[in-house]
Amino acid sequence: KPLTIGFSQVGAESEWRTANTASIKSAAKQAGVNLKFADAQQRQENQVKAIRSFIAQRVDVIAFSPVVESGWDTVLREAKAAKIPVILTDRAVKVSDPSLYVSFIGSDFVEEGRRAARWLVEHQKKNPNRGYNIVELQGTVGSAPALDRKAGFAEVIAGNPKLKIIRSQTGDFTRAKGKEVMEAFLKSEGKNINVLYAHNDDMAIGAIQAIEEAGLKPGKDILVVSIDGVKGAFEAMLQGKLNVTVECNPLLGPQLVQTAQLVKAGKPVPKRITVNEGVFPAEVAAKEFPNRKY
Amino acid sequence: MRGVSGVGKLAAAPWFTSMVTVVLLLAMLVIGGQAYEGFLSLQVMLNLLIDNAFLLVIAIGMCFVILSGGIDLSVGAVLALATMIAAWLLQAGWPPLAVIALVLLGGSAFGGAMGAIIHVFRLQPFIVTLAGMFLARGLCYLISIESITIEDPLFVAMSQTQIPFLGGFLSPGALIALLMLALAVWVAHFSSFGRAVYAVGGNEQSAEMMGLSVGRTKILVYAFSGFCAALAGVLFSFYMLSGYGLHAQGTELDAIAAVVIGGTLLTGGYGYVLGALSGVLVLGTIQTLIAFDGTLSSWWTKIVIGALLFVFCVVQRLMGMRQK
Amino acid sequence: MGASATQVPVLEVTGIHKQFPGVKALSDAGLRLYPGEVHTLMGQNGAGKSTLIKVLTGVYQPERGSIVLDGKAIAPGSTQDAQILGISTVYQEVNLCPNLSVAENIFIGRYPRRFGMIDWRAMRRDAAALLARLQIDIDVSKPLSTYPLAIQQMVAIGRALNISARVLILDEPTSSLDENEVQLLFSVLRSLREQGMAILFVTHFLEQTYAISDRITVMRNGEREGEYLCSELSRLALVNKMVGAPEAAPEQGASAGATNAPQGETFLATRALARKGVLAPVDLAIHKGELLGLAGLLGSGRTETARLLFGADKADSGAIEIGGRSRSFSTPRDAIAEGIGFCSEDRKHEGAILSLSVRENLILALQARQGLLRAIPMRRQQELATYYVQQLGIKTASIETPIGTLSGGNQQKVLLARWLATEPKLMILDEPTRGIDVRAKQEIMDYVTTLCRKGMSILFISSELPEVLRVSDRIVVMRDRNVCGEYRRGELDDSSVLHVIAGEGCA
Amino acid sequence: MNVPLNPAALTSAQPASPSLFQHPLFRPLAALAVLLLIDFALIPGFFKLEIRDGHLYGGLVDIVNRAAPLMLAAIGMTLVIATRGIDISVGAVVALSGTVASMLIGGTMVMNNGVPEYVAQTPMALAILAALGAALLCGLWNGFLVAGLGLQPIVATLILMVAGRGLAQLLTDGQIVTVYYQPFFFLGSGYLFGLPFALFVVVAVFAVTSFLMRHTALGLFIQAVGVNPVAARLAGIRTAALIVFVYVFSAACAGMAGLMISSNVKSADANNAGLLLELDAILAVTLGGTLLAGGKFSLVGSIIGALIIQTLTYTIYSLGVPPEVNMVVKSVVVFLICISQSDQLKTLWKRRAA
Ligand SMILES: Nc1ncnc2c1ncn2[C@@H]1O[C@H](COP(=O)(O)OP(=O)(O)OP(=O)(O)O)[C@@H](O)[C@H]1O
Ligand SMILES: Nc1ncnc2c1ncn2[C@@H]1O[C@H](COP(=O)(O)OP(=O)(O)OP(=O)(O)O)[C@@H](O)[C@H]1O
Ligand SMILES: [Mg+2]
Ligand SMILES: [Mg+2]
Repeated sequence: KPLTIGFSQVGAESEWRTANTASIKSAAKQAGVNLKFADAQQRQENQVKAIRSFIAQRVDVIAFSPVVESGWDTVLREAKAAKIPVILTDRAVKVSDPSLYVSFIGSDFVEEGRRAARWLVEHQKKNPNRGYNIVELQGTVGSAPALDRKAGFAEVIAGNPKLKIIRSQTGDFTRAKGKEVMEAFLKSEGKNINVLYAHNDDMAIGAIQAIEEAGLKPGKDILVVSIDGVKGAFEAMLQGKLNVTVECNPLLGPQLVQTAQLVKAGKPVPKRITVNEGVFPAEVAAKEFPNRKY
Repeated sequence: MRGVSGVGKLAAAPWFTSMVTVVLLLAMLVIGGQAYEGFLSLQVMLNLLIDNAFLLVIAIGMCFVILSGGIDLSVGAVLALATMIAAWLLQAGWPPLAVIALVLLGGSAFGGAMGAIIHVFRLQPFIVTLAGMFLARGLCYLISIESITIEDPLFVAMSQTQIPFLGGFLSPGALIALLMLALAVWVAHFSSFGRAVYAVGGNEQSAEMMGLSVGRTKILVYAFSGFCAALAGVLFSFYMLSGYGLHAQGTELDAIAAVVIGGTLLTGGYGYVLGALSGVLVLGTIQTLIAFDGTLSSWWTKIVIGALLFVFCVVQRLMGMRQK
Repeated sequence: MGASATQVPVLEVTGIHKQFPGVKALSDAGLRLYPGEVHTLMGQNGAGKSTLIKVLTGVYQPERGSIVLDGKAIAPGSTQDAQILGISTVYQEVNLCPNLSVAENIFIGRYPRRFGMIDWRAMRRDAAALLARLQIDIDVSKPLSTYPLAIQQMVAIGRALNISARVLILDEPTSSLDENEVQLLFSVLRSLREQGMAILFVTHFLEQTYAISDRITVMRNGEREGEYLCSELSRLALVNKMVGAPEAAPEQGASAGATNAPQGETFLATRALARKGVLAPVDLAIHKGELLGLAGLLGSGRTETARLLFGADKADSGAIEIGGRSRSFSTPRDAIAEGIGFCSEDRKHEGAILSLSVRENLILALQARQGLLRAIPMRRQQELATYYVQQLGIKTASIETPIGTLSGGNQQKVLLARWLATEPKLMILDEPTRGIDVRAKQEIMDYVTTLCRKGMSILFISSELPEVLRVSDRIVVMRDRNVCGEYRRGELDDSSVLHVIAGEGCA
Repeated sequence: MNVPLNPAALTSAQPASPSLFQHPLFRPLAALAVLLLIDFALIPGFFKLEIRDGHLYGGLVDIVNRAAPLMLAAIGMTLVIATRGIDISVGAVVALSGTVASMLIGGTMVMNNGVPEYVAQTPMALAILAALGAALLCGLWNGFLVAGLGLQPIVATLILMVAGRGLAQLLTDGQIVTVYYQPFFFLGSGYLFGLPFALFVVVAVFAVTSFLMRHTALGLFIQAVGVNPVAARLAGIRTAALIVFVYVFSAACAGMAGLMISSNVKSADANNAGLLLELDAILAVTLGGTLLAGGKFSLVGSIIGALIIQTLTYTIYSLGVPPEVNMVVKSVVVFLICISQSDQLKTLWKRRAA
C-alpha cells in the first residue's frame, strides 16, 4: 500500500505558489506517493476543514502550508489523537506544544528581508555618494511574508543612517497594484526616490513599468531590490531593470516527500529543514536564467 | 388560481425550494458516500457542523437581513474584528466572559449603527454595509496587523472540548450555533419582531402604513446581524484560538449564497430561517467532497465549486418550477 | 341616523396645507367627523382626498393646519401614532404585505398571544371568523398575493374593522368590489355607525354616497368646498360643486347606446380557449367596431379570459382566430402585434411604472410595438402625452412628473392613454374606470365609444353592472369560469342581469 | 375636457426651479470636487501637468488612466443595476479576457546568444476579438441564468465569479502570462494626442452607450423592466431579451476592462486581475446616484463615481497614509459621501434648525 499524504495548500495566489504546488505534485508522482491535495482558497478555515477530512480519511501523513501562524492547536491535537504525523511547509506555526508537528520545511521570510537589506548595505558601501532614499512596496497587509520581510529589512537598515525608508504602502503582492502605488510615489516624491524595495517580484515588475513610464531608468536611477526569484525577475535583470532578487525557493516537493517517507518509516527527522536559497544579483542573472523552472 | 401569476409563483416557490434543497443535499451526500470511502461516516457529518458553525451563525443573521429586504456585506469583517478585539483584550488580561460580552455588544452596536444610518438617511444597505466592511477590517489593522494568539484557558477549553454526540463528537461552538438556530427560528415565527421583518421585506411602504415601526425593525435587524457576526467571531476564535484581520475573507458571500440556496429570496419577504442550515450544509458538503477527492488542482477546485453551485441551483429551480 | 347638530365632532381638521414639489395638494382643507355618522368625502380625481386622509393619519406632515381629536390637538407622526389614537384606515391602494398570509395581514402588529408567543391557531380562527362577517370564505393561511384584488380589498377592510377604533377611514374601498360586496360592507358600516363610530368614506359612486352617508364634504382643488347634509344636497348640485361649475352635468345614462355597431365582420374569435384550473373552454367572438361587455361576479373568470386573449397567460388548449388565421399567444407581444391592447385591473402591480414620468408611461406600449431601435422622437412623445393629458383631463403638474405622484384616478387615465396611443384594433378594458370620478368616467366612456364607432372593438369588463348594460352592444355573462350566456343590447335590464349572473335563468 | 391646461406648461420638462443644487449629478460632482480640493491643499503639485515624452504627465493623468477599467466596468454595471440586477462576476470576466488575450498574443522571451528576443503569436486583432468573445460568452451565460432560468442575479453571477477565475487559471496553469508584444501595450498605457489612449476607449464606450440610451428606446425599456417587470411585459417589452442584453453588455465592458488592465501591466494574472473590481464598480454606480433597486440610472454619475473612488485611492497613496489605516480612511470617506448625498440629511437639518 503506497504512502498517502494529505496536503493542504494555501491557494494559487501567485506564480511562486503555483510552482510550489507543481513541485509537490511532481515529487509525489515520482516517488509513487498517493497525494491528496486540497486548495484552501487563501482561507484558514478551509485548511482546517481539509485537515479534518484528511483525518477522517486516515491518511498517513498530513502536510500543509499554513495561511497564518496562529490558530492550529485544536486541529493539530485532533491529528495527534488520530496518530497522524504533521509536516509544515513554507511557513511556521505558533503552537503551545511543539510536538504537534514533526517537522517544518521552508524558508525564513525574516531572513529574506535581511538578505535584501544586506545587499543594499553592501551597495551603499561601494557607492557612498549615491542617495539611498527607499520606497517600500509591502505585501498584503497582515500576511506573514509581508510582516516578516518588512521586519527583516528594517532590522538591517536600522544600523545604517544613510538608508531611509521614505514611503511604504501595500501593493497586495500584485503587478497592477505595484504599478499603481509606484506611480503615486513617483508623483509625490519624484526624483527623491533612489531605491525600490518590493516584497515580491510581481510588485517590482509592475513598479518597474511605472518607473519607465515616468521617464526614469529602473536599475540605474532607481535601484530595484525584490524577493522571490521568479522567472520574470530574471528577465528584468537581463534587461538591467532589476538589480537583485532574493530567492525564496518554492521547490519543496522532493524534500517534503522524502521527509514524509522517513516519518512514516519511524525514522527521526530534523524539526527544522531549511531549503537552499540564494541571492541573485543582476550580474549572475544570465547564467542562472536557463536553470529557472518557474 | 391566477393570483397575479408571477407573484403567486414566487410566493409558493421558497417552500418548494427549501424542500428541494434538503432532498438535493441528501442526494449529494449519498453520491459522495458512493464515491469516497469514509465519506458517510458519522464524524464527517458532525464535522460539517463543527467546521461551519460560524458560517451558520452568520447565515442566520444574514437571513433576517435578507428577509427584511436588505443585505449585510460587513459580516465577515465584523467577524474578524470580533476575533481581533477578543484576542487583544484577552492578551491584555481581561476576564474571558467580560470579553465575550463586550464583543457581542460591540457587534450589535456596530450593526445597529449601520442600520440606523440606512434608515435615517435612507441609504442603500449594500453601500452602507460595504463601507462597514472596510471599516471593520480597517479597525482590525489598527489593533494589530499581525495575528494574535489566544491563550486564555476558557477559550482553549472551548476549543478542545469534544461533546459526545451519538457516538461521535460535537464542538461547543457547533452546539451554540444550533441553539442560536433554534432561537432564530422561534424569533422568526413566533415573535412580533420576526413577523415585522417579513412584513418589511414584503412591502416596506405597506408595513409602514399598517402601523409597524419600520425604522425600529430595520435597525434591530442589522443589530441582530451584527450580533450574529460577533457571535460567529467568538465561535471562530474558539475554533482558531487567534484574532486576525484577514480571518474569514469573503465569508459574506458564502453567507449570502447559503441563505439564497436555503430558499430565501434576495428581494425580501420570502423564505425560512431554517433554510440557512441547509444552505450552509450544501456549501460545506461541496467543500468536503472536494477535500475527499483530493485530486483537484487549485483552479479545478474553483471550477468544480462553481459547477456544483450551478447544478444545484438549476436543479433546485427546475424542480421548483415542475412542482408549480 | 345619529347625527345631530348639537354633537361635538370627534375629529376636526382645519386649515391644512400640504405642498409637494411642484404641486399644491391641499390648501386650507378641512373636515369635521361626528360620532355615529358616515361622512363621505367627495371630489374629482386629484382633488386631494387621499392626501387629506394621509395627513390626518400621520403618513404626511402638513405644513400648516390643525387636527383636533376629542378636543385635543394631535399631530400624528406616523400611522402607528394614528392607530394608537384610535384612527383606523384603509388607504386607497391596497397596502398590505403580499408575502404574508391573509390572517397575518389582518393581525399584524396586534397578534393574539399565548405564553408570549404568537398564537397562530387563534389568529387563523379569528381571521376566518372576521372574514366570515364579510361573507368571505377563503383559506386564511395562504399568502395574500394568491388572491385577486377584490379579496385583498376585503382583507384590508377586515383589518381596519378589527382595530378597535373611534374613527374609521375608508379611501375608495368599493372601487374593486361588486354590488354584493358593497352591500355587505354597507351593512357592516351601518352597524358600526349604530355603535357610535365615526366613519369617513371616499367614493366616486353617487349611488353609494346616497345609500350610506349622512354628511358630505366636497373637496375641490385641494380646498374644502363645503359640508352638506346628505339629505339636503341633490345629485346634480353635488356634481356641480365637485366640478366647480354651475353648468348642468350629464346624469348617468345620458349617452347610453352610443354605439350601434354593424354586426358584420368578426375581428377575433376564440375556439375552446382554456387554461387548466383557471378557465373552462370559452368560445367568444368579438366583431369589428363592437363594444362587448363581460359581466359576472367576482371570480367568475373575466380577468382570466382577458389575460388569455392578451397572451399574458398562456392557454393550455384552444385557439384564437384573427382574420381567419388561428393564432396562439404566448406573450403579450404576440397579441400586441395583432393590434390588441390590454388595460389591466391591477394598476399598481401590472400597470403603472411608478418612478417613470407620465410621458414615459404613456408612450411605453407604443414604443414597445415600434421596437427598440425606432425610438419615437422626443417631440412626438411630448405631443402624444400632451394630447392625451388634455383629452382625458389628466391632472398632473407636467408630463414629466413621475406617475407615482399622481392621484389614483389620474394614474388610471394615463394607463388608459398608454393603450389608446397604440390605436389598437381590439382594446381589452378590465375595470378601466376604477377610481375615476363621475364626470371623468362619463367622459372616458364617451371617448371610448367614439373610438368604437370609428371601428375599434372593445372588450369591456366592469363590476358596475349599470355601466356595462348602458354601453355594451352585446353582453357575455360568465359564471364559475364558464361562459353561461350571451345577450344583445336591451335583452337585459338592471334586475334581470342580476338573476342571470347569479345563476338563475341560464343553463 | 374640463381641466384647462396649457400645453406649453406641460411640455416644459422640469417642474420649475431647475436649480443647480437639485440636479442629480450635483452631489457626486461636489464630492469629487471636495476630494480634489483636499488633494490640492495637501499634496504639493497635485494639479501639475507637464509634457513628458510627448504626452501629458501628472497625477490627474494617472487617476484617469487607472480609473479607466473601473469606469468601463461601472458603465456596464449601471445597466445591470437599472434592471434591478447585479453582476458580481465582473472581476472574473476581467481575469478571463485578459488571460485569453495575453495567452494568444503571448510572446516568449528567447535568449539568443545572451540577447533577449521576443516572439509574438496570434495577430493582435484576433486575440482581442477572442478575448471579447470569451467575455460575451460569459455575459450570455449570466443572462441565460437570470432571464432563462430565473435564478437570482447575485447567485447566478456568483457561479461565474467563482468558476471564471478557475477557468482563467486553468488556461494559464496558474502562471502569470507575460506579454512581450509592443503594440498591445498601447491599449493600456499608450497615448493619443498626448492623452492616455484608455481615456479614448472609455469616452467611446460611454458615447456609444449614451447614444443607445438616448436615440433608441433601450434606456426607457431598461428602466421599465427595472421598476416593474410585470407591467413592462404586459406593455409588450421583451423583458427576457433585454435582461440577457444587459448582462452581455456588462460582460463586454468587463472584457474591455480586462484587456486594458492586462495591457497596462503587460501581463495577465488570472488570480489577481480585477480582484474585487465588481465591488468597486457597484460602489461607483451607487455613488453616482443610481439606486440598486433598479429604474432611473445615470451613466455620467457612474463615471463620476469611478473617478471619486480612484481619486480617493490615489490620495491615500500620495498622502503617505500607512497601509494599515487605508481601509479606515476609505470607509470613513465613503460613509461621509453617502450621507452627504442623502436627501434626508437636508430634511433632518431643517427640522433641527426649526
Ligand atoms: N407623493 C406625492 N408627490 C407629489 N404629488 C402628489 C403626491 N401625492 C399626491 N400628489 C398630488 O396631490 C394631488 C392630490 O392627490 P390625491 O391623491 O389626494 O387626490 P384624490 O383626491 O385622492 O384623487 P383620486 O380620486 O384620483 O384618488 C394630486 O395632484 C397629486 O398629483
Ligand atoms: N368571494 C370569493 N371567495 C373566495 N374566492 C374568491 C372570491 N371571489 C374571487 N375569488 C377567487 O378569485 C379567483 C379569480 O377571480 P378574478 O377576480 O380574477 O375573476 P374575475 O371574474 O376577473 O373577477 P374580477 O375581475 O371581478 O376581480 C378565483 O379563482 C377565486 O379563487
Ligand atoms: Mg385618492
Ligand atoms: Mg377581474
